Amino acid sequence: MRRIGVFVCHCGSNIAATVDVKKVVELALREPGVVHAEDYPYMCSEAGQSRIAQAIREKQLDGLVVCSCSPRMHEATFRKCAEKNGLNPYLVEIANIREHCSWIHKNMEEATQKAAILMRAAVAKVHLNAPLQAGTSKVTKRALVIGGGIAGIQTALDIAEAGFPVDIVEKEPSIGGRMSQLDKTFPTLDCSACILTPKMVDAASHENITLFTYSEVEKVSGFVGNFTVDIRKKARYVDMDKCTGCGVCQEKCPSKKSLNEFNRGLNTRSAIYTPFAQAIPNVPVIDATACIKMKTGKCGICEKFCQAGAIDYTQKDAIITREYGAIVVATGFDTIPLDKYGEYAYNESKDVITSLELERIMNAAGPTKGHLERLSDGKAPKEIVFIQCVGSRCSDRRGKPYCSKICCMYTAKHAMLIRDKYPDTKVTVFYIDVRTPGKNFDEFYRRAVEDYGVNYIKGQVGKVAPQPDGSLLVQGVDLLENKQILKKADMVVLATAIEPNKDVRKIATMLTASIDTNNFLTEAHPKLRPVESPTAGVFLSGVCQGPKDIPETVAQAGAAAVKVIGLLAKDSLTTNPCTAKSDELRCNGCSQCANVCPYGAISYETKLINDHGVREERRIAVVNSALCQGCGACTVTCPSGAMDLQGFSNRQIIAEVDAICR
Amino acid sequence: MPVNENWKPTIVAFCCNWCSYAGADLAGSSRLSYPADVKIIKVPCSCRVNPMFILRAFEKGADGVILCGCHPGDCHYSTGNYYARRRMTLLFSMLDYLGVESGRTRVEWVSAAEGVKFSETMNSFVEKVHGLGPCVRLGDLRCKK
Amino acid sequence: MNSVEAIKEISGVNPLKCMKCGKCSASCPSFNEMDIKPHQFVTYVINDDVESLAWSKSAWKCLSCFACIERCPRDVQPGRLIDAARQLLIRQRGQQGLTAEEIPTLLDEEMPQQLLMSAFRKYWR
Amino acid sequence: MKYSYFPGCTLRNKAKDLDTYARSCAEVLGFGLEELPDWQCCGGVYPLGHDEIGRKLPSVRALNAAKERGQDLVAVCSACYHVLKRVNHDMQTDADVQSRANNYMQLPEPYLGETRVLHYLEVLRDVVGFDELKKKVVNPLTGRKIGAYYGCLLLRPSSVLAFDDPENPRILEDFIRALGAEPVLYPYRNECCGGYISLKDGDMSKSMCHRIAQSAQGFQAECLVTACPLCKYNLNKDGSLPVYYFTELLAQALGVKEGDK
Repeated sequence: MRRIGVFVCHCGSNIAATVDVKKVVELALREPGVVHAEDYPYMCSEAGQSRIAQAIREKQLDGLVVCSCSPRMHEATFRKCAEKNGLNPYLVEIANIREHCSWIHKNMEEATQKAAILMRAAVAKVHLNAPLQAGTSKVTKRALVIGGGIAGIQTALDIAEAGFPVDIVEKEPSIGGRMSQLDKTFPTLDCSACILTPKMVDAASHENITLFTYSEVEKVSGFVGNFTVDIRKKARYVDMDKCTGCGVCQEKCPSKKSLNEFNRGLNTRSAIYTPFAQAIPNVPVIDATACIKMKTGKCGICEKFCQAGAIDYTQKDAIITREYGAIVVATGFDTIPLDKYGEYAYNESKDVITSLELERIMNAAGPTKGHLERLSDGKAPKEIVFIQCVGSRCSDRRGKPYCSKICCMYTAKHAMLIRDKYPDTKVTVFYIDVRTPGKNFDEFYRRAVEDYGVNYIKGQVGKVAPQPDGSLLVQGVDLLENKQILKKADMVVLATAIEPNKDVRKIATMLTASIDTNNFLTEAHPKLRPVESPTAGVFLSGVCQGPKDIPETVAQAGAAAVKVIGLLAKDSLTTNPCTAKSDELRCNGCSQCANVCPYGAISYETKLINDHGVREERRIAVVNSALCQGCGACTVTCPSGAMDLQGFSNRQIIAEVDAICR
Repeated sequence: MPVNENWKPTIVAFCCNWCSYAGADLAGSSRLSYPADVKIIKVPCSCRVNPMFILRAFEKGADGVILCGCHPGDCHYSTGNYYARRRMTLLFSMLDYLGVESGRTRVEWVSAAEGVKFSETMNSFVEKVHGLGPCVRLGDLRCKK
Repeated sequence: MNSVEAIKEISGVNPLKCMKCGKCSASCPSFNEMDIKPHQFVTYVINDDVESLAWSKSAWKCLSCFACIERCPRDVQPGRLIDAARQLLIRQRGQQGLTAEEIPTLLDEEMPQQLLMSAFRKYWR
Repeated sequence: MKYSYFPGCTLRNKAKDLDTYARSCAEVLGFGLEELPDWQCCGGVYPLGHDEIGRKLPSVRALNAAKERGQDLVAVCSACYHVLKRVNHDMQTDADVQSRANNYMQLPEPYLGETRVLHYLEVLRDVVGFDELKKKVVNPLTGRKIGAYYGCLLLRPSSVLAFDDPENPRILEDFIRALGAEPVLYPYRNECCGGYISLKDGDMSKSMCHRIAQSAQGFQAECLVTACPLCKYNLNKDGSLPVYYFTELLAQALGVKEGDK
């Protein structure tokens, strides 16, 4: 029989005020095997731990029960204490008499009784605890970054600088992401491309960074330190090694009617294209759905003109399998579709646009070469209305319940830039609240009002009505004046809500990373572990975790990189010893356990078994303890009862059940 | 059978380590009370709960057994709670057939953030079991004199 | 039950969901006819100020066109609130939007039954 | 296909055209409208108050009668459709309304919103199909520019009515196109005509209707088409554009209008 010590913590008055700790000690001493029991105000303190150490030594304890706070709080503390004093850490059990008892019950008698039962269950369990040894698993010293926007680029650069190889997987033909589509950035108004392009070039030329553009993650298996990932390299139909990026193919391509995604569909592009001039890599792709050669077999003009001989219509998708120690998700965002917001006439009028479309219109490389024009008739707008919170802060079935965070600032930016460049154009902003927390942010917004005369109206817009003369009649409200307003405008810009990239759900499922109701990835702790996913080895960078602007994204990208570096710097990781184990004598090799194992940790081997003197070869299950995460699905599935989970064995749990129901 | 108001049921709650146990901790740190009749057993995942454990509990005198796990789709081990749900559906219908009323068994999804839900669930479950009175169907006669 | 509670009960609306964006008032076709505007209605209920609502003509000017309900981003349903206030005036205070004497003067040849029916339902107990 | 039919009070009097043509066109298009015996007026407006059970009962009776006949319930008037559909939604989703209405009705089997409520236009769109309708047109209304006027009651609240996109509806436009005419899109086709306010404040509804008609005229509409007698009455008071019931145009196109007169 084990020699067990029971230690009851007062936690100041947190426990002792509701639980009669002396009584629990008294009852503990009546339990079989308990040779020592005591109480102390703070068991977790230095002094408390030394009392445990002393008891282990003096009473030769080989099992500990600590009645204290939740094991999520101090289990590790007491296990370390045991280990330091020569006891296997897995011979410690915690009875949670604070969160599950003293904090929720008021009646002292009831609480004491419950605490005693919880203690009893822990004692019963510890009798059956086996000393377990944590194993180790190796760490593959390479990281994967999914998404090549500013978040992904920054994370990759920081990891690469620390000396670890990083791969970036980007589904578009070029890295750059949303930031490459922006014209200027707030609050300094520097040109987005001017600050982003050097970073893109750095990423492409860094010896530790490998780019997989026009590629998508197809499959992920493994676990922290040991991920195996299949990457689908979509057929580009252009040989990346041969192409010189001269651009002749795009000029000559006769199929020029595809919507230009980079310009948000505001103009068209050729079937063979690079999304934008500074694209990295500067190698075009052929859009097979628009290419005449691919559709009809006739044409082949690009191939004829390509002096490098880079065009290859026969290219196929390729799957590349790589191993990684850590994965960073940086999948970014898109604007929400506006189909459900018919009152703004977005689908009815070409002159009602989203803010991201305005970015393209204002950009020198955009559809209007940077001239502010109405897309319907090319005229310069004289009166522009901005509408804030389109789809943001909508708890109805149409929009998103959260604040998109960036809209107040980019609208102030747009308003200011327009007033600066076109002083005779009037700008009105309908807003609910102006939210500008951030360094130099409110000052920026006030400049738009005070120096540039942007007219901010507190109130929403009910309807945008296109008029026969091509103008737009905006019906809104001024809440401060308590007046309904009818305003004739030439252009209406909608501050459209942002949402996580639509692929994120698929990626999160592959990574078993959790995702919230708005499809943002969940952090391991909202305050203390904001750049880690609850799934070990998966990290979050940028808007995939929640709306944020460029400086915040870059800061988070750096933080995620630090976490990755911290992981990759280790040679091996300690594994959870509470893994499944198969009893050779009972296993009949039926494979049912392997079917339910989410980690592929169970394999089969043929082994010579000595079953009570009968020697025969049998097919039996073997658990790879490095892969097993200890969920226990196999233990219940096993029809012969051969599979059991160390640390949570059938006998241990039944002992707990018995102790509680006694 | 009229139920004695002072009678206290014995209730076993199996909670998965990642969501529901943390949810119970949150209920505790938020001081959301529920009856002391509930005793929690920590398991790594709801799929670790063998139907045998639940039969054993009823055999040894439990009046109600509740299994709490992560919400569907949120399982730390991705699919464990689906296995648990399937197994429990089968087990509970068998128990019902044996005379252990369906009100004495329950599966509930409680996330780590749902302290309120945890306490509400326990309150309503205890109330339900209390209304049903002591469970004697599976009592192990060998254990009682 | 006090009047504010009655309004919440009849309408089934939780005015606290309102974030004061004003979209209801921006959408309301009767805005200019109302002394207390739709978005203010919500605030008056939150502030327990039923007395002011009782003296307002707004309750009789709402057309039940449901534009505010359709477009409200917080699903507050201001139109239901206004209708509940109207019912409260009719039920508890005996106010009416129409008197029997005025009816003959309002009729005309073309008038559809639907108009009379709807108006009676809205203005009378 | 046979439907239970709820004509409504106005279709018996001032809006006979709306009713007569609906019936005769149904015959041509191959579906039957069987008027419910003993239907009662829907009340014209949906009782918004949560506790107004009594005012919902006429609709529940009609809905239950259709259920007992095993038929979907069709209305032509926008207001009847609106009230029936919303009361039906309450009977499906609101336990309080369900139990109180059923307690009062004492039906052999409780009514729980089983009946499907359809607008005549929905039958044209989803059962007959606008392509089929087009084939049956004998007098296409070629060259006519018609503005569809939806008003409020067909569209809002869309969460319950689910009739069409509440801000950019298309069903009447598709209908107009099927008859061979050209639909005119204008922004105020879902704005309120003033409804019952016209009884006491004619000027208010007149100005609202004027804005609607002006907008349609601005986009070159020659006339307006509606499904609601009250909308038609109010728009007629403004008088800028002629207003027709959609069934009237349908009868014209199908060639049944002359025969009936």
